[in-house]
Amino acid sequence: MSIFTEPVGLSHFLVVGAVLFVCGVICMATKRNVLGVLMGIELVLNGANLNFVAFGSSVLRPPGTEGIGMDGQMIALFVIVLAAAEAAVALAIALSYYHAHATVDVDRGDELRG
Amino acid sequence: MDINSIIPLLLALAWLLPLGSFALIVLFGPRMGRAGRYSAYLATGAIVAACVLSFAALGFWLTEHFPHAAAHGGHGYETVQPISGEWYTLAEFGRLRLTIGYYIDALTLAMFCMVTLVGSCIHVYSFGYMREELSDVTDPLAPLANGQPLRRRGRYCRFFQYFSLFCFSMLGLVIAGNVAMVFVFWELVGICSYLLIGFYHERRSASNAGNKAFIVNRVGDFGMIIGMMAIWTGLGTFSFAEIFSQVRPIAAGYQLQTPEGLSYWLLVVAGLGIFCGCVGKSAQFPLHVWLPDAMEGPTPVSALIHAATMVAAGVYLVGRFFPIFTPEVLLVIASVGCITLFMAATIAITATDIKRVLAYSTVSQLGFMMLALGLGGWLAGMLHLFTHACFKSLLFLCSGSVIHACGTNEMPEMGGLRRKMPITAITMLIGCLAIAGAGIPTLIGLSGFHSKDYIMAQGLSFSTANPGFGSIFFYAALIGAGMTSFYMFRLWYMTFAGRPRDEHVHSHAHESPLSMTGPLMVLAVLAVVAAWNLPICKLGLEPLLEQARPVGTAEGVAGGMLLPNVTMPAEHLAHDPAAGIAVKAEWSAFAVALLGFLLATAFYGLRKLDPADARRTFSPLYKLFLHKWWFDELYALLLIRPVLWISALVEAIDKRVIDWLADNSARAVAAIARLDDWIDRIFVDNTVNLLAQWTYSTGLWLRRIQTGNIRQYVMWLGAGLVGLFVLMSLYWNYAMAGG
Amino acid sequence: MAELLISISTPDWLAHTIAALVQCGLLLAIALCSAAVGIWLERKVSARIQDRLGPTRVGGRFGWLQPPADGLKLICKEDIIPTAADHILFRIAPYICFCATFCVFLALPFANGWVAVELNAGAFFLLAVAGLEIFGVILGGYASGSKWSLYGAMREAAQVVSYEIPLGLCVVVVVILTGTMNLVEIGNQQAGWFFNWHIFHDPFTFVVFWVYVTCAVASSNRAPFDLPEAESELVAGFLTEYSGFRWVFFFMGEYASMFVVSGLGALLFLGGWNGPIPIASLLGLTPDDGDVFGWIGNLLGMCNFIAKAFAGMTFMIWLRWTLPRLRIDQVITTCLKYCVPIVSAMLAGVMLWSFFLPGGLIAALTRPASFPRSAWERTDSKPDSFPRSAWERTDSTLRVDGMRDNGRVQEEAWRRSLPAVRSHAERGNEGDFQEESR
Amino acid sequence: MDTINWHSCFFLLLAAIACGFAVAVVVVGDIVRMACCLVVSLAAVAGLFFLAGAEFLGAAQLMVYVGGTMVLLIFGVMLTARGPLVSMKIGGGQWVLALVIGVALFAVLLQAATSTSAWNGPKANDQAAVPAAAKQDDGAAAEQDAAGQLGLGLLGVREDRLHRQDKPVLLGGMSGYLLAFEIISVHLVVVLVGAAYLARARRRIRNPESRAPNPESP
Repeated sequence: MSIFTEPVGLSHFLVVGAVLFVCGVICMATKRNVLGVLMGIELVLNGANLNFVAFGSSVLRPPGTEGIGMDGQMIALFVIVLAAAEAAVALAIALSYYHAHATVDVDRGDELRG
Repeated sequence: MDINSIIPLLLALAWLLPLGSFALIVLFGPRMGRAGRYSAYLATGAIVAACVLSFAALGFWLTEHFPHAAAHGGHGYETVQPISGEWYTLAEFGRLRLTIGYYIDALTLAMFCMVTLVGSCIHVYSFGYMREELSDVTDPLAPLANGQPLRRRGRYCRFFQYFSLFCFSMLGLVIAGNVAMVFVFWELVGICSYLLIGFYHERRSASNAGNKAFIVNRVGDFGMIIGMMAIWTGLGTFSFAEIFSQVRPIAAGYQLQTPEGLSYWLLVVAGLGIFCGCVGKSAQFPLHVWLPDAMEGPTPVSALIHAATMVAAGVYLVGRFFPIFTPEVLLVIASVGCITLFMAATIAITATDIKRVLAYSTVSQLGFMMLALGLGGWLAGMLHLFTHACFKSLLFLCSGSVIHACGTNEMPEMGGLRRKMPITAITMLIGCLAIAGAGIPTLIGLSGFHSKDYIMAQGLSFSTANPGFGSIFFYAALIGAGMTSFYMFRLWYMTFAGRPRDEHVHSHAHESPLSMTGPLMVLAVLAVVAAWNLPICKLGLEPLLEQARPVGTAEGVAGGMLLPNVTMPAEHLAHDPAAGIAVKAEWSAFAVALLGFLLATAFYGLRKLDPADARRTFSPLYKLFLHKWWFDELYALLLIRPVLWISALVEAIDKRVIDWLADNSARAVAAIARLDDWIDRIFVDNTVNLLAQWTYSTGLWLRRIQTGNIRQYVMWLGAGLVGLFVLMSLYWNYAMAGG
Repeated sequence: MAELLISISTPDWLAHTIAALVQCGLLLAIALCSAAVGIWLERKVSARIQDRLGPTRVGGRFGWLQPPADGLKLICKEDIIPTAADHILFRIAPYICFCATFCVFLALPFANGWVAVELNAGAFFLLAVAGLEIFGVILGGYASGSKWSLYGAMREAAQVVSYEIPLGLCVVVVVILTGTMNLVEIGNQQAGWFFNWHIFHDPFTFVVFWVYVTCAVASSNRAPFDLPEAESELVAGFLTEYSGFRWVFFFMGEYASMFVVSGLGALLFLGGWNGPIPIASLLGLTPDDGDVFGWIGNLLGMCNFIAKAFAGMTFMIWLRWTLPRLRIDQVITTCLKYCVPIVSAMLAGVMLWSFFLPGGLIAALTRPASFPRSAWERTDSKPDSFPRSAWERTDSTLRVDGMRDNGRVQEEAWRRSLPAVRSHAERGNEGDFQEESR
Repeated sequence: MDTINWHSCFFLLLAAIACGFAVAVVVVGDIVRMACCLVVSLAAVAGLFFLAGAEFLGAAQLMVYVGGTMVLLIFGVMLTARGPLVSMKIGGGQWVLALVIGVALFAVLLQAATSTSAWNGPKANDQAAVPAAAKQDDGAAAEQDAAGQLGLGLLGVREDRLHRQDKPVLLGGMSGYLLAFEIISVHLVVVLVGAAYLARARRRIRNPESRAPNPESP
């Protein structure tokens, strides 16, 4: 009855997704570099994506239960595409930020503070 | 193509050509030659082309419907079914359809020919008459404030522009296939009349006359609208063909009957309403007052509009609507016509302004037509309409020629002009003879002779059919005819015969140019022959019009609800040789005309009698006639003064009461406003300021949350997420998700 | 193999591990051999082009063993890491590069069914993994701490990212043609004579093939697109600071990727293991004729495939020593202004072609005129058994079909209605159709 | 001894790589190393996709994320990390705060992930174990067509819902993502244009006298 002999279930994937998600959040919270924050976002998106795929997968479910089917992969696909788009825009913003502040430190960009 | 499609096409072309001319002159008129002189050619070309087209249409008509004397019964001619249809539907409101349609019968064709022919003559005449408008004009009759005469630019092209518009409107009125369209063009000719009366609008009298004509016509139009509404209410249609077929159905043998939904009284109201419009347009009593004033316009205008065509439109419409008139309405028409013809004739006797004499003569002749129609003489009225158009336009143009030569309208300043202006004198003499009805009884005469004889015969026939009151109409007409003869020859004698009374005027007088005398001669010929039939084929105006006689009216009308004893005799009865009515009527008419002529000759030609004596002898009557029966004064007293009084009263109320109220309420408002201002400043402002301060301080406090630090936000986000999860795990269950 | 080991009482986990390692070893051998042969080929061909002899001594007459000798020499060289370098990344970069290339071999079939992992999205996977190679290059260029390296890496990144677009489109063309991304399937669809190859499928694919060649050369950084290591400008580009064994990894990665793109081109356009002449089936060496004969036939096919791949490599080498290097702007212009529009137009053309002339030009010309031309009516064995479109489906057909094959056939009916997915659907039910035709 | 479930083994391996390198991304300070770790982590996630039967998605993950997105990221790194390296360390307090929040978040997520017993996977001693294995094969067969199904889904056709008759909307599997697909396509174009606009090289405004090219100055 070790993990090596048991088939993995949905929760295993969810736990991995949770780890990625939390890592992403911590990354966003602790990195002062714009690109670091961006990477955190990517991690968060991937964690969520993993959950979607896991929920949509028929391999991981007990028999007789119906998951979200193709929807999971479909949404994950959309997330990937949107993440790519988001990355492009975010990089462009980062470049602009760098042009404006001569740095990529997000803590320096607080002109809009109250 | 058969004539049922080709005739509407030709007439539509003839109708629209003047519109095109109008549009072109409006757009490019002043640029057509110096001072727009070529606009005259354009307008004239349009009307001449229309004339040609009209006659072509008439030719087509005759190829199909040549008038043959009816074999059976020996009287009258076959009535021909009119060509009616629609070109375009403007709008539909429920059952009501507003269309541009046509209703063409022999009457329409004859009107087209007449209007375009007379119009052509008058257009040509205007070349000469309006020449002075080509350059700057000094108008002594329109003084400026400093007493200097007005100088203004010539309005040559504007004149022809209005003429084209008028021709278009008149032809549209004639061709119209429904009442609504008639009404539209009715108003359009009214507008043209207004514009042309006020052609010299700097003259106060001219602008007043224009306004008067327009306003008086409104009174008549009001009645006409009532009539239209009655027709629409009762019959649900505006189309002539449908109206007539409903009021005089074939099933009833074309006898007048009230269809379902239309009570007899509504029919009476409809007839009276339509007639009311005709009263206004045709200047019948009591709305005749505008026509004499309308002589302020240029003389060609008077000839074309206020003698030959537009005022005849009222008669035309009565003739068109003849089938729906009940005996009561016909009697009203006859009475109005009778009063008008007599009254106008009396005024014409005393008038000295040459155009006013002719204007009252016109009113009187229109009265004749109305009388004939009212007495059931449809053909008589219509025939007189056409002959009158010919000789009255001739007379007006002649008078225009005289005025052009003399520079004045007053007959007492003229005299002895026949040597200076021989053509004008002769043509005018022909016109006078025609209007007076000269001819050899039972044989032949000028055009007026024939048409007037028809009227007289119908009057006599009526008095025979209705002994007693019926003879009033005949004798009134007879006296009117005599007076017509008298005042026309009085006019001719005063103008052309005798010695010149004013040397200055006489020395300046000269014969008019060919462009003016030419039309005179053409019209003179027309005035002679208009009522003649062609020798062999018996083709003439009379058989043609007989084709257009509304079905079912040839038998006469009798037995109205209100007047069961009145009979409008059938027209052919008057010409029954056995009864001898026609002969009697002809001889009596001839006799009174001759009497009038002799009296005029005695007074003014030979000067055996002194008019001043007659004036003194009949002083009250003379004053009555001279002041036009005090109609203007009566209207001033009855209508204008009360209106002025009421206006003054209203003004006083306005100033004393309403202004006072307004002032005081304004003061009160100001006082309340001051109070309000105080309250506002003390209470409201402070409250608002306090709130704003609270908001501001709260905002100041809250802005510290907005650190601008992204990482901090992310932490808040994560904390919030955790919080949400915790809350959900505590309180959430599946029921809350709606599952 | 794992079963074999289990049968001799090896523990289960060990058996599987050993089997996996053996397979890995095989693949690695192929990758390394292809690189080695590529290097040898490069030397010999360039020598011939430059009117030289090239290596002649090591390992006999043709210098067979020159590549291993080179490798030995490089391993013996001093391993230098610049002080300005990022040590960890500098070390990792060559491995990433080589691993990425090696991973490609996982999905590359050598003959019918001879593939390490038969992936359904094989073509896509192959493209994706091949794109990872540049990651190593970029890391290496950055980690070297040298501006030449960085420049080289930047150029590499710009170039490869740009050329992935037309390259992917070229693959998409073939995918549309075949209706599958499974590379084995793609290869099998070109079985038979050479006119079954996709390059001869229609004029558009012919053009696409040459675009593919261009893009393949560019994405493997070969001359005339070898800007990242342009020795006349950047010393040696991203390789400047590398030496010894790490350098070998980059180098082998490059040659392995050459082999991969050539193989992929052969697979997509040149029939893969199906020769110009179907020798295997003519000789009766198909899987139907028995396992052993099938195996021999596959072996022949593998030789065929590898020959084609090396022919492609030879062509690339030939190009390198023939054409001068392009400027970076010319490189990007070639990609974005020529390759992408051309291949897009060809994509549209192929779509129209496969819709209107599904049987090919000759079939279209020789087909009786009355034969329906619509794509979905083409090879339908039972034209009336399935409704033409999904929207016309009735419940009765659903029920009947559902009873037949547990809902599978009803999906077939559905797919049939869309020409684009029809062939894709047929593949899944090939067996059924064969049975029906018998 | 039970047979080794290789699926689980590979899952563990890949999950360990993914999680480990994700943690490394958080811990490592250098931006390029972070990117490297991220790439490895994402590649491992792609592997997990493969394990979950989503081959196409895994390939897409590799291609788009690991290929495209990371290249873009590295571009950013190259372009922005030119200046003198400024220390971007943050204080320990903030670290602690972030960790506290992260751990709390992880705790709740973990609780949510493991709380549902049905999610724990098919157990070996379960009655349904054998059917589960069969199901797994079935699933594999079904997943063979994942790419095709995805493509049809993007065109608006849900193949896996063909048998669903319970809801009229789902009847015939017409519950796909055609509209979303179109929107995302347009979105991508807009984003690319917008990104190019944002990142365009801005022309520095110079003084008018210095604008004229000076041949003497280098």
